[in-house]
Amino acid sequence: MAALTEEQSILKDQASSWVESQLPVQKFRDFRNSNSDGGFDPEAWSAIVEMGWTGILVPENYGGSDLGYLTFGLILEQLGRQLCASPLFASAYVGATAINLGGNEEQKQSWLPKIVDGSEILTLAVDEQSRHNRDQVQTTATATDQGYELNGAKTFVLEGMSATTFVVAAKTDAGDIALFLVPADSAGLSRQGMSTVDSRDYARLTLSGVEVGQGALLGAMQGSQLYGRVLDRASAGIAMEMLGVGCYAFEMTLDYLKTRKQFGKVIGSFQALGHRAAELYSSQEMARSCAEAGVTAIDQGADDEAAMSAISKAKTGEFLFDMSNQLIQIHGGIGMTDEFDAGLYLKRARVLETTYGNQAQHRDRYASLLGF
Amino acid sequence: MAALTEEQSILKDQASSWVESQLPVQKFRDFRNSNSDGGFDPEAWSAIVEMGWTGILVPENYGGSDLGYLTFGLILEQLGRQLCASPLFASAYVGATAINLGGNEEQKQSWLPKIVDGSEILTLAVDEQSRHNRDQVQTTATATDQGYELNGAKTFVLEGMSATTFVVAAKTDAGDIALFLVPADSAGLSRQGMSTVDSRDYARLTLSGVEVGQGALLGAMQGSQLYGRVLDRASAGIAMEMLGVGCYAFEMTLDYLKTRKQFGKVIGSFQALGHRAAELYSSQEMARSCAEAGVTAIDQGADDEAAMSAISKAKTGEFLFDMSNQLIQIHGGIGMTDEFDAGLYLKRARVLETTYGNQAQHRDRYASLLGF
Amino acid sequence: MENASELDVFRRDVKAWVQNNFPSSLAGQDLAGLAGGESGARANDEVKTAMETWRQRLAEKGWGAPTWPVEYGGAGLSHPEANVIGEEIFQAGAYNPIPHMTGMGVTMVGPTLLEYGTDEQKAQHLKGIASGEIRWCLGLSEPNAGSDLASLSTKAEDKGDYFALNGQKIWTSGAHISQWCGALVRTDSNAGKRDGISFVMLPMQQEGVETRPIRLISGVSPFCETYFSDARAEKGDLLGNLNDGWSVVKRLLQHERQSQTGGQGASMLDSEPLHVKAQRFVGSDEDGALVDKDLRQRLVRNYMDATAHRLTAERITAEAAGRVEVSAAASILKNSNTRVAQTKAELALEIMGSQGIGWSGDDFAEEELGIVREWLAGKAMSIYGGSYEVQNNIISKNVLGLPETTQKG
Amino acid sequence: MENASELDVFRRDVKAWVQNNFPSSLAGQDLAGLAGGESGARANDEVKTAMETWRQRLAEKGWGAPTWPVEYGGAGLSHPEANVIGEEIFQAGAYNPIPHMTGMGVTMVGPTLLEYGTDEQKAQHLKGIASGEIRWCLGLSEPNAGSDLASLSTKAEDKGDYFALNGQKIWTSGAHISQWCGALVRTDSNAGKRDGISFVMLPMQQEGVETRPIRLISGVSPFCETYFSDARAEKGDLLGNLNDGWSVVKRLLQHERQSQTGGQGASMLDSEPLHVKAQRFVGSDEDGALVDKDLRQRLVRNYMDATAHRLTAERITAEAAGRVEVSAAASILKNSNTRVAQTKAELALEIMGSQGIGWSGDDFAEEELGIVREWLAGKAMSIYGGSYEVQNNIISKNVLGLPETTQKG
Repeated sequence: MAALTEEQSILKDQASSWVESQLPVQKFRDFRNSNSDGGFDPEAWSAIVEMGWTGILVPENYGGSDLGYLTFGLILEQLGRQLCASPLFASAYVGATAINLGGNEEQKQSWLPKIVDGSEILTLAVDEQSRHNRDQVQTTATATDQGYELNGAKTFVLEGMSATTFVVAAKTDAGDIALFLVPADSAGLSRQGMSTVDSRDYARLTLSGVEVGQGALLGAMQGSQLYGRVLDRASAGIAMEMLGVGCYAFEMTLDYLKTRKQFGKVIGSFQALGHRAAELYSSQEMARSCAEAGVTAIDQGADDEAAMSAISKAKTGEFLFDMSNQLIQIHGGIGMTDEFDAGLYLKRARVLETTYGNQAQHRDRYASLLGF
Repeated sequence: MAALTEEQSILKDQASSWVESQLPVQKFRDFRNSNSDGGFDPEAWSAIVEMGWTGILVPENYGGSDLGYLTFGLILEQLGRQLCASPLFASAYVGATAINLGGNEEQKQSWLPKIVDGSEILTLAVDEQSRHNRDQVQTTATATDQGYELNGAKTFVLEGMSATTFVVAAKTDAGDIALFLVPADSAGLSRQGMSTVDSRDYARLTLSGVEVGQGALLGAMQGSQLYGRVLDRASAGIAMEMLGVGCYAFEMTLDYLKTRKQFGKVIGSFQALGHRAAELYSSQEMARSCAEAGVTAIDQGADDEAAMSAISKAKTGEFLFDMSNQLIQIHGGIGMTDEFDAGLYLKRARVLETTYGNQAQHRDRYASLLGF
Repeated sequence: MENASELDVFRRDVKAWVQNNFPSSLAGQDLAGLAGGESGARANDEVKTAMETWRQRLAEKGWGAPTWPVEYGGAGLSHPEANVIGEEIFQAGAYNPIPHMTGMGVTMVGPTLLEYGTDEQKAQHLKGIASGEIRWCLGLSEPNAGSDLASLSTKAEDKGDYFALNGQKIWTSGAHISQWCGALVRTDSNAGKRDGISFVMLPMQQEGVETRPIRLISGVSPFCETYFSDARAEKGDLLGNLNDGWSVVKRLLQHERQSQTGGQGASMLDSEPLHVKAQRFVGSDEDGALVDKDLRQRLVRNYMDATAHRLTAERITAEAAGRVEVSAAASILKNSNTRVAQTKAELALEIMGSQGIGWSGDDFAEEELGIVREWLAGKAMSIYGGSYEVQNNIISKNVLGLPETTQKG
Repeated sequence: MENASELDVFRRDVKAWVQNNFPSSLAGQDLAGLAGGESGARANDEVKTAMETWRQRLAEKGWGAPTWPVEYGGAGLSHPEANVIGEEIFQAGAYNPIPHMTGMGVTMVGPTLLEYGTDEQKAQHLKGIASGEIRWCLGLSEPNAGSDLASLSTKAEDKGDYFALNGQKIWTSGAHISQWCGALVRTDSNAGKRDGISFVMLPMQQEGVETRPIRLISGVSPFCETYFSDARAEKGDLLGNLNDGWSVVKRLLQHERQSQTGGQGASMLDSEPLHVKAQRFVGSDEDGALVDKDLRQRLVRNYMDATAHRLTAERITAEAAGRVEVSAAASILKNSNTRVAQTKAELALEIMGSQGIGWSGDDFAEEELGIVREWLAGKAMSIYGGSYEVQNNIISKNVLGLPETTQKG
């Protein structure tokens, strides 16, 4: 595993200082308090577009910078640290991945530049039941003269109320799962926001007799293979955000251990807490290695991209689960109050855990990939 | 869950003082050093017979005291504390259980008094592969004119070199698993001792064309039902021995925490170790409740006897696993030396863990019993 | 132990009484919620009336605090008998609201009053608690004190026939809806940290007391910041001796631990066993085993831990032969109860997937939302009433006899 | 980082050299065992000769200690280059016996000598280590000291041109087969606990030194009790300044941690991946998943932990850009390596069932017995070289900057 390149380090530092100065967690809190229906701050989104982060996975001839998944992951990590809400991940990471892998030249030309300039917000619509299960797709795409007719329902669609175009997983007449680009304003498509603990934007979709053209099918790669690879890459991306959430939780906790006094001493001098901090730190370092390896494997076109994605999601999940619980536990009573930020991190942690498969599902997947 | 009766408490105390004074772990060590092939001290066995422990599960009209499984368990716990080697469990617990449940009047009359007076040593011969699996019985018992002919092989037979009679699980012509009493000196039966980490008596058996009479079949209860219930009760008994091993390991550790000094303080004053001791103690108390509940459920004829047996083996297993590792860890270098007793407890712990199914297998069994 | 057959007779009587007296209109209601402050206030009148009837009937039997003497509103029963009452009420799908309605009254204040109170104090306070009419809060913790209770700085100045209290308390459970408060105050600033402390009782409805509810991560506000500005506590309301409040509060906290060792409380999490919930959300294979084996394995561990906890609580009760003694085992049980409950809540969330992250709205079943809130609220179990770490300190020192560390975390 | 393409060329050359020079008769042998003391002595002559040839060839290249200067027997290579050598030797199924043959020489004594030694000392000692000819032991721990090294009481008395050592050391690894010893001794009894300590080197083959092997739970005796009775250490063999031995040993222990952060060692456990072993012993269902799902789940966790450990070690090496710096991360890596290895051994035992509890005899395959012994020996990983708890103290204090506790466990 390689260290970050100089370019990556610089970008990471820039993202870090921008997020901390422009979008500290207080911004998210203000946004949550003013707008409990989820969503994101349009000003922050404009700034993100302006900084070119939406183009990191887009080849240069479509207006992007093509800096790769690790670089994108470093940005997600920084945004995760302050719980920044934006459609960056859904659109410019997952959406762009789907188009890059599955789009033909025409589709790339028409979608990628719009992802980069933020005029289109894409998102994957995959889950149909409350538990993520990549094999469970009941939504159908029936071939018509003009293209396809989609019928079905989706739930837990990230940025579902803000998205302009859904990348819908549906079963074709041949029984294969394929991805279809479905504009949010299509006739027959309705959406409803979900109010979740992390106060972000999620939606349920209903597709009844939604007609799309031939160009809606992402057909440059075999459907279910494309679908699987998009999900693998999405999981690796989520892992980087989870890393950021967990690392900031660790820093808050470490800071508290160094400043909070009880029985006349800072509580970090109590050996039981000092050792717990040591274990959490170790777990954080392991999570970082796995998360960075997950996105690096994509950049390198590694054979074990799928397995590394499973490890990255499972191991950051393990760290973030423990860390978010200890964040509350070590802060004690103050950690239980809504006024303090710990709860925001805990809630976000559990939503990320369930997104695109939880730890258990990724462990199972990993064993299957290794053949046991 | 009830407390011990006065009678039980007295017996437990008596067993405790007898074991600590007559059979401290040093006796086992001496025996191991003089005789690496396993086995037990015949003098100790005579004393055990004399004290009537072999009759605890035997009804009074067959020469026993019929005090029940919890009482027997309390004795096993005491013997476990000092790693006492004897065929008490194999013969007077498992063997007597098989006869009590599966024997007809004639079989009870001929076997039970001999179990009580120690002239017969019974043991269950069940495993055929290295991992316990109650459904995997390949040994066959083919009906003949005179009785049955047994063919097959068994491994990891407790007290296998000392036993005078094996209670062999074999498949009948009807495909059912049944238990057969097979004298150790039967023609066609050969046995070979296994040298194990805990220096006890285990054997592999080979049965080729072993002829036994009609009276060899334990047929008072349907074969596979009998077989299952004997195994459940055997597991609950092992759990009580495991409890004893673990509790003594805890006491050794606690004593060390109170006496060993480092950095000018007894190491038990280091908070990280104090908290670990607290966790181990809690785990010990939970294990005790589960182990006692396992044998109590048998005495009470409870509906959930099988589930309680699974819990008792799994939870004492969990405690003993952690405790035996911490026994070494907390003792540090001295714990690694053969001269000190910690290694003996660690080794015994792992053998007990694998006997009649490990934690994982009992957890699986428990879930199946509950229907999920 | 009691004679089992006598207890069986008693159980039959209790069962019959509950069947005859529990108002049918309360069946299936969120009774724990109703007995609490917030959702109780939102209930409709019919339910409120039925709840009041049910409370009165229980109070008449003395079953709000069944082990207390009859003269103080209890029923003078043994602990095994009291357990039978609890079990039968639970079995019937009913709920005993009185402990909940009195805040800290039945579980902590009452038992401590019985031990430390004068005859006048007992006569004045206990009946109102046992009947569920008077709610009590406790002013113990202070900002920046946390687990280090003894570093408190709220002062009680001797004004002749009363004390004037000044200072701030925090985590005062239900202070905004309580009638009385038991407060730990400093009565001698020159004495050692634990020496100059006293325990006083005072009415909450007075000018010198102000409460500010604290909003928690679960969205509710069961606790307050409580401010005393020349708040008045009568001299006669001093519990225990002057400057001996530390021993009173130690006992109080033992009762608290005892009350948190797990019991039968109606909760969203209990309404459907986890494995049934998992069968519903996750599905089973042809052998009837949950499809998600990793989850199944952790579910079994939680079930076994829950059984181990229950068996241990029963064993310790049986071994103590029903004596009132607050066992050293309380710390073990509090921690195991916490671990089991918090893990259970996490497992429930995991099982529900994206239905387990709902905050509000029709997209989520009421039960799903309730479990999420309970999961969040349950994080406090390892913090309040002596944190997980404090319990481990107690076990290490008091139970195992390991030397005191200079560091208590 | 080095230029990757240069490193690729280097790798190709190393690969070719190993192929041409590793004696084919050593393929498949227990090379780690052969390089060690006990089983090495039992090997047959042919194997011994081949091993000696292989050692000489490596020593000629300077690859026993590839990063040391050429003048001291090394090859003057960078750390990435040294890693390439290690990886290629491992890939070829070969084994570099030199570090093992020198006891503590290559991993600990050499690096410390390079830093603290005088030119004379370096010239005298390093070549013998780099070539694998001189085995070193370290006399650090003492009975009743354990993790508290500084409480040592072995004395070194100044006799003019030499020191006379008296006292007892324990856990002296390979003392009975070593030529030299580095010993921590008290040279000023009146100074503070850590102040009056010095580090001296002395030959083991002398009258005043006696060693008694300690039998371990795994049945082997790699450690000794070492007794000094007027043992002689020359003044010129003092490493570092007089009474400044504590800083020498601190550095020595950093090198030790570094050497225990996990690497490629041939072991019984590595010869068959755990999941393959599990397929063999436990069996798979029709989907190819292990029948025992509880085991499968824990196997996956161990695999993931092993990968996380490896990736972290690589990342830290890459981030340090190959600099010699002994990273603070060593403590994390030592603990994670320990956890992964000990869990792996427990899993192997569990998988083998009753074949995983063998001690000797034909009833068990050699590999099965080897794994059991390795499981037992591996319990020491969390004790020696700074216990698991000591590493956590170091992380807590040195890495995280938490205040020192008065209690180090």
